[in-house]
Amino acid sequence: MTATHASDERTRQERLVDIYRTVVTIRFAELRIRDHVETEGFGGFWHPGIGQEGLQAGAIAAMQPEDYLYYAHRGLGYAYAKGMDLAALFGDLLGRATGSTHGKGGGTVHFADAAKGVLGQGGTLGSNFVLGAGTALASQLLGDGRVTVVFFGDGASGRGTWHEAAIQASVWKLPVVWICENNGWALSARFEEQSPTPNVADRAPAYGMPGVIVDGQDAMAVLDATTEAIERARRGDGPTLIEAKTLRIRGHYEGDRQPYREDQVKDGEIPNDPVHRLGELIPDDERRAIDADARRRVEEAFDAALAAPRPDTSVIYEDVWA
Amino acid sequence: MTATHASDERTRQERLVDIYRTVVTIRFAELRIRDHVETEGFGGFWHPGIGQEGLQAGAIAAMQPEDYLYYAHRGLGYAYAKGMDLAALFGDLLGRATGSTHGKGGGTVHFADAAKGVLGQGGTLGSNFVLGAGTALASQLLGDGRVTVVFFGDGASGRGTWHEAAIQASVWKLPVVWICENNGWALSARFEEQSPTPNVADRAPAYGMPGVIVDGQDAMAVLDATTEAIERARRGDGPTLIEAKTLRIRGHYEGDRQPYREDQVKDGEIPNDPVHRLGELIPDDERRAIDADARRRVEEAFDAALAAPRPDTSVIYEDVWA
Amino acid sequence: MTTLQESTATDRITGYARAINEALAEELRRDERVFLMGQDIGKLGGVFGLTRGLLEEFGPSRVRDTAINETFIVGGAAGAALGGAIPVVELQFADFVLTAADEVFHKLAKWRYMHGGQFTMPVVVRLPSGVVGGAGAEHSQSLETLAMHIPGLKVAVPATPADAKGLLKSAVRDPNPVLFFEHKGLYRVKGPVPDSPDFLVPFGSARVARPGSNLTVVATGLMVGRALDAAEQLAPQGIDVEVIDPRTLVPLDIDTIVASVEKTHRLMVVHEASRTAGFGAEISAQVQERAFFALDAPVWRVCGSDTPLPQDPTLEQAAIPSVDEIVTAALALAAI
Amino acid sequence: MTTLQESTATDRITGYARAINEALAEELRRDERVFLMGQDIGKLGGVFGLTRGLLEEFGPSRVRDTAINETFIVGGAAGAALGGAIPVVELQFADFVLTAADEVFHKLAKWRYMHGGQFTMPVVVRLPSGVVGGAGAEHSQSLETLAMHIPGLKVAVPATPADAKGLLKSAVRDPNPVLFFEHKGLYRVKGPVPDSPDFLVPFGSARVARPGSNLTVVATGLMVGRALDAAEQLAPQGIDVEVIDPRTLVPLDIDTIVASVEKTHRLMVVHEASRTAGFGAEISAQVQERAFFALDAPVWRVCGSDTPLPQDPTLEQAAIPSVDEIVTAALALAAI
Ligand SMILES: Cc1ncc(C[n+]2csc(CCOP(=O)(O)OP(=O)(O)O)c2C)c(N)n1
Ligand SMILES: Cc1ncc(C[n+]2csc(CCOP(=O)(O)OP(=O)(O)O)c2C)c(N)n1
Ligand SMILES: [Mg+2]
Ligand SMILES: [Mg+2]
Repeated sequence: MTATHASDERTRQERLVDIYRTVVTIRFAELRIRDHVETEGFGGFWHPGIGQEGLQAGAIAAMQPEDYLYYAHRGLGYAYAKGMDLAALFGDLLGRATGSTHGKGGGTVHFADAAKGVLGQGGTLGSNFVLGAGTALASQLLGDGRVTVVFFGDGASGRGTWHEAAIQASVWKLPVVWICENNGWALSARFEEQSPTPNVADRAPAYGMPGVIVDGQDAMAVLDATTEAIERARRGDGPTLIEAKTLRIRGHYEGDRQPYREDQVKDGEIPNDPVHRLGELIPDDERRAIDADARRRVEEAFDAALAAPRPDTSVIYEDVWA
Repeated sequence: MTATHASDERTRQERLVDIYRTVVTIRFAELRIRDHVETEGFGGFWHPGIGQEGLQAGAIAAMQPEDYLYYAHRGLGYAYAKGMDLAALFGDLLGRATGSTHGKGGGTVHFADAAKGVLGQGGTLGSNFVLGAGTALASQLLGDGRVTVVFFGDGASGRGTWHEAAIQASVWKLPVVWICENNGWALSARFEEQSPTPNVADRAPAYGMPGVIVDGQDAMAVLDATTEAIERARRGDGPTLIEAKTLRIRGHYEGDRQPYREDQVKDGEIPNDPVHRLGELIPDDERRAIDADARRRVEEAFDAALAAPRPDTSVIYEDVWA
Repeated sequence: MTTLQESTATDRITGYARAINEALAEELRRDERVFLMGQDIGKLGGVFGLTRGLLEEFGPSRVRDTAINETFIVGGAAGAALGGAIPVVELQFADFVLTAADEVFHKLAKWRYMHGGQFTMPVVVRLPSGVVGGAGAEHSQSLETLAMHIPGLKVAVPATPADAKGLLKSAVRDPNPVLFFEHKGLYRVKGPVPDSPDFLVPFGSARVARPGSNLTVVATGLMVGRALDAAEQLAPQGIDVEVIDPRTLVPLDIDTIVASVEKTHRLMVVHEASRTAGFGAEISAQVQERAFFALDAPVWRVCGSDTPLPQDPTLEQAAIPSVDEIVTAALALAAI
Repeated sequence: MTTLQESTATDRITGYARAINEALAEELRRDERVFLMGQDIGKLGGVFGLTRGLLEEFGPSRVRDTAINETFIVGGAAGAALGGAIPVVELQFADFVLTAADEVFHKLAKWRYMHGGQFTMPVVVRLPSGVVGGAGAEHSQSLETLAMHIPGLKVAVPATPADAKGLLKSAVRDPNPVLFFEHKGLYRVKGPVPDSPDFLVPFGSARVARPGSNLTVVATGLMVGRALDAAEQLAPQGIDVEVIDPRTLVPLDIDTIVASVEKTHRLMVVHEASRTAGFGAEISAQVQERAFFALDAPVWRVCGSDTPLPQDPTLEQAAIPSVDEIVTAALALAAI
């Protein structure tokens, strides 16, 4: 049982409850943001991660605090799960001076927290592949024992940077774990129509690395697969490619009416909802308490972000140079 | 027997003799150029293809005259085999106005002949992958029935352009054939030290395409493998990756002393020489006649190139714009 | 040589995006060899809707959705051109030329030259450019100057619906590679477009957007409108601004600019791209080379900040020239 | 501010390539976090021999041969810097920045900015640049201006062994990304190099290579030597040329250039890069902005041709400025 290798002593149920707390918090955050975007609107784009929170939280629960994270653009779940402050994340989204990027590089995709190992994301898909391998190389060189986890979508898997990073990471046995959120879509492109293989994981053998397919709606299964991959990486046995099968519930960005999509998910529905999958395994009263607490923290953080000041335009000229 | 599918009626032996004629001509050309570089020197770089002539000629013998070729930098065998004029090729090498590039884009790597379907080569390794797929796309769109053949080395196989081109070519079933000349070295890098898999062909399944390994010193085996791949492509069944195992006999470029290489090939030696492998199958007198004729044609062409004028510097300003 | 497009055919009020869509449809109809590829250009009709309806009319083989593979989109276009097709490809954001820079600046720009002029490279790369509101540092840049520095690429920067349509049609018919920088902030702008399938705008011909007598302002893309607004504010203050839109940077119609400066004796270049080593520097350098003694004051530049672009929509606007900045600079320059 | 490096320590005659090799060795010794990666830099010691002996001294984990994967070499360096290492990477030819342009111009240049200044990006990318004799259109370019236009990258263009060593050591210690353009045609050139491991040349400080009184010539890389040769030919004809080598383009020491022009009243910029939108345009634009009334004649540029570079070694030389061209242009400019 891989989960027992997990580096802490807590029981499986305790871990499940922790992950549920994270997942449901992300869910409330997702809903709060959608509500805001629909009613108030905001500058920039929001790529909802709703329905994919389980795999995001499950995978990141397998990481140590000092491990490094490069996330993808499907919401803010990754960054929150890695320990970032909710109000700061909302601040980025809302362009507030209190955001982790001081409202500058913000929007939905560039929050960062050096202390928490949240290293950010490139705006060009696939740049995380080479950066992630490089960060893992630094850990190998410096012997700091850290592992780098890189999230990406099924669409991003087509970038050439994948090929260049995967070959070198495999040959050098770099401590990196690649996690593909295969939600079946890359904007308007169906995965099946743009991939020569039925799974992204089918490409792993070309790089001499394990390719693992896991149900992305089952947070605990993702935890186990990621735990094993991280241990392998930390042992010095090199990278693993994990493909978490999931589904894009909403449009590519909030507001995308998906004219290209026949099988649209009915509003409010979340097939195979990771929140329920975990919730079922928690006693009702305990779960209700967690939900209430999560909702409260989300509301407080969002209100705090809304109340925070906008940055002064002078920030434009800051942080170009160190 | 695949060779019988080959689009002409000539007997297997007749084809073998034709290929031998090509291979031995390239060999004499290689030797003549080396001699020139060693005695006279010349501007630019020469990447000898000696020892790899068999696979180059064998593969190209499977092409129709109207098929398209993107070659690699290992000598001029590819371009000669596709029907280019030897004197023009030497002219490019020697920077003569009579070279196919008028001595301008010349040196050893950018000869071209639109009429013969020799489309050239990029100076950056791996650019041929995306261009080749694009030319095959044009054939698919225009329905011209042509197939594009792309040569590349084991080192070039690491470029991200491979990944981007291979996925799209496979998904769209483009009529392109990829031929990897795996000579074990990428400049000073041993293939085994830079590849996670023992063979380049092991990466083919990741792209849902056949991966074929063939003895690159056996020209007829390469002919057969390429014939089958080209037929598959022409049928509309998509790309094939062929890996021809060969050996880099000389340094990366003429003059490279290969300090990095323990197992250097003794000067003059060509293990498993493709010229002899074919020559053995041809009656001595016939073979001697072919050799003498080839040597004569090479000498005449080289002398013609040497005698040809250098370009006027005004050519610098020509052909920037159509 | 200056074209006044008003002088052609009968006009129709059309949006900049619609004009591009029409140009694509007309060229696809005109020549079988023309085809489109890019991400989400088919079923979706493009992230900015520029290719809507084209899949329906021309079918999936001529309007192709690619995977996320910019090196293939551009490099594949180069190869398709060598194979006799005429590719018109879209990168979702102009910034993505940097994910295919070897294909753009080496293959498209140099293949013909390197191979002795044996091939032509009739490729158009459509590049949604400039700030659009919160797209961030890697989705908002104006990178046209990079293409101006690398020989072998033609560069179009249309500012009006008519120019967008006329230049794009010229681009498709050009045997040379063209980088076509569409400004995302102009997609919704409407203007008169000559109603004829033969309407073309030639490359290398600047447009005098506003005649004037004491100050020449050269601007492109989104900045043309801001320069015109600034000119209206400056007129009552006795500064009669001539606004020139080069429309293409390669080739550049420097003659029209120099002729104007010989009349006004003062020049200001306005661009959204970051200031340092932007195309404003080239225009400044060429004008003082050609008309040094006609200049009564230095050539000034009003440009985007020398910083990456902040993602916040308000900050992003503060990072590019505003009408006020142009007015303030013009007043100061006129006073020299 | 101008540094006269002659004023530091005791000198030793060293080659440009050797000076770079020493700088790398010294910085690898100084700081454990520094490491090198690139193609063939280990066993072979680099295609131009710049890293010879370093594998032997520092071992395979700090001197790493990569596969042919420029996006990894540069993007991996960016990631390694974010992970606390100090990567000094080599691309075999400067032209190959275009095969990793998203990594160079987006990741290295913008990551810190986009992520709220939480990270530093101490990466040096070594770029063998310029013509070297038959390397062709995609192995010979001078692309430094591209890096000058994209905010967030420092740019060094050393012309002497001392500057190569001193600037490279400064680059390795800089928390910002540095594109280090080494000129391939200078690798064999020898010159005095201060013999001290603490010898650094600061960025943003131009070098007056030759003082003069009637004409300022700004040149970089290979062109510095040609400008100095031209100056010697011009002296007897009564034209006393001041030759200035900016040494870094970002930051650019424009003050030293402007001060010189205020003395000489004439400026010519010489660069190997293609003329249009090259850094000569930026220097021309800035100088006439800052010293318009000090100029007695237009700023001229003597530059590489606006063509791809031909592969033939003779033609290639004809495509970049020669000493004769510089002399001829200087005489004409002085006569205005
Ligand atoms: C290099 C590059 N090409 C295109 C884009 C535009 N783009 C942003 S997200 C996206 C779809 C990504 O699909 P996927 O990787 O599956 O992630 P998902 O949105 O499904 O989570 C595209 C095409 C980009 N940002 N970068
Ligand atoms: C993108 C790119 N990176 C590096 C180089 C420099 N280079 C030219 S040939 C070569 C080795 C190629 O090895 P391989 O592909 O195996 O071909 P071979 O020389 O063995 O025939 C290298 C590194 C290049 N031309 N392009
Ligand atoms: Mg997806
Ligand atoms: Mg090889």
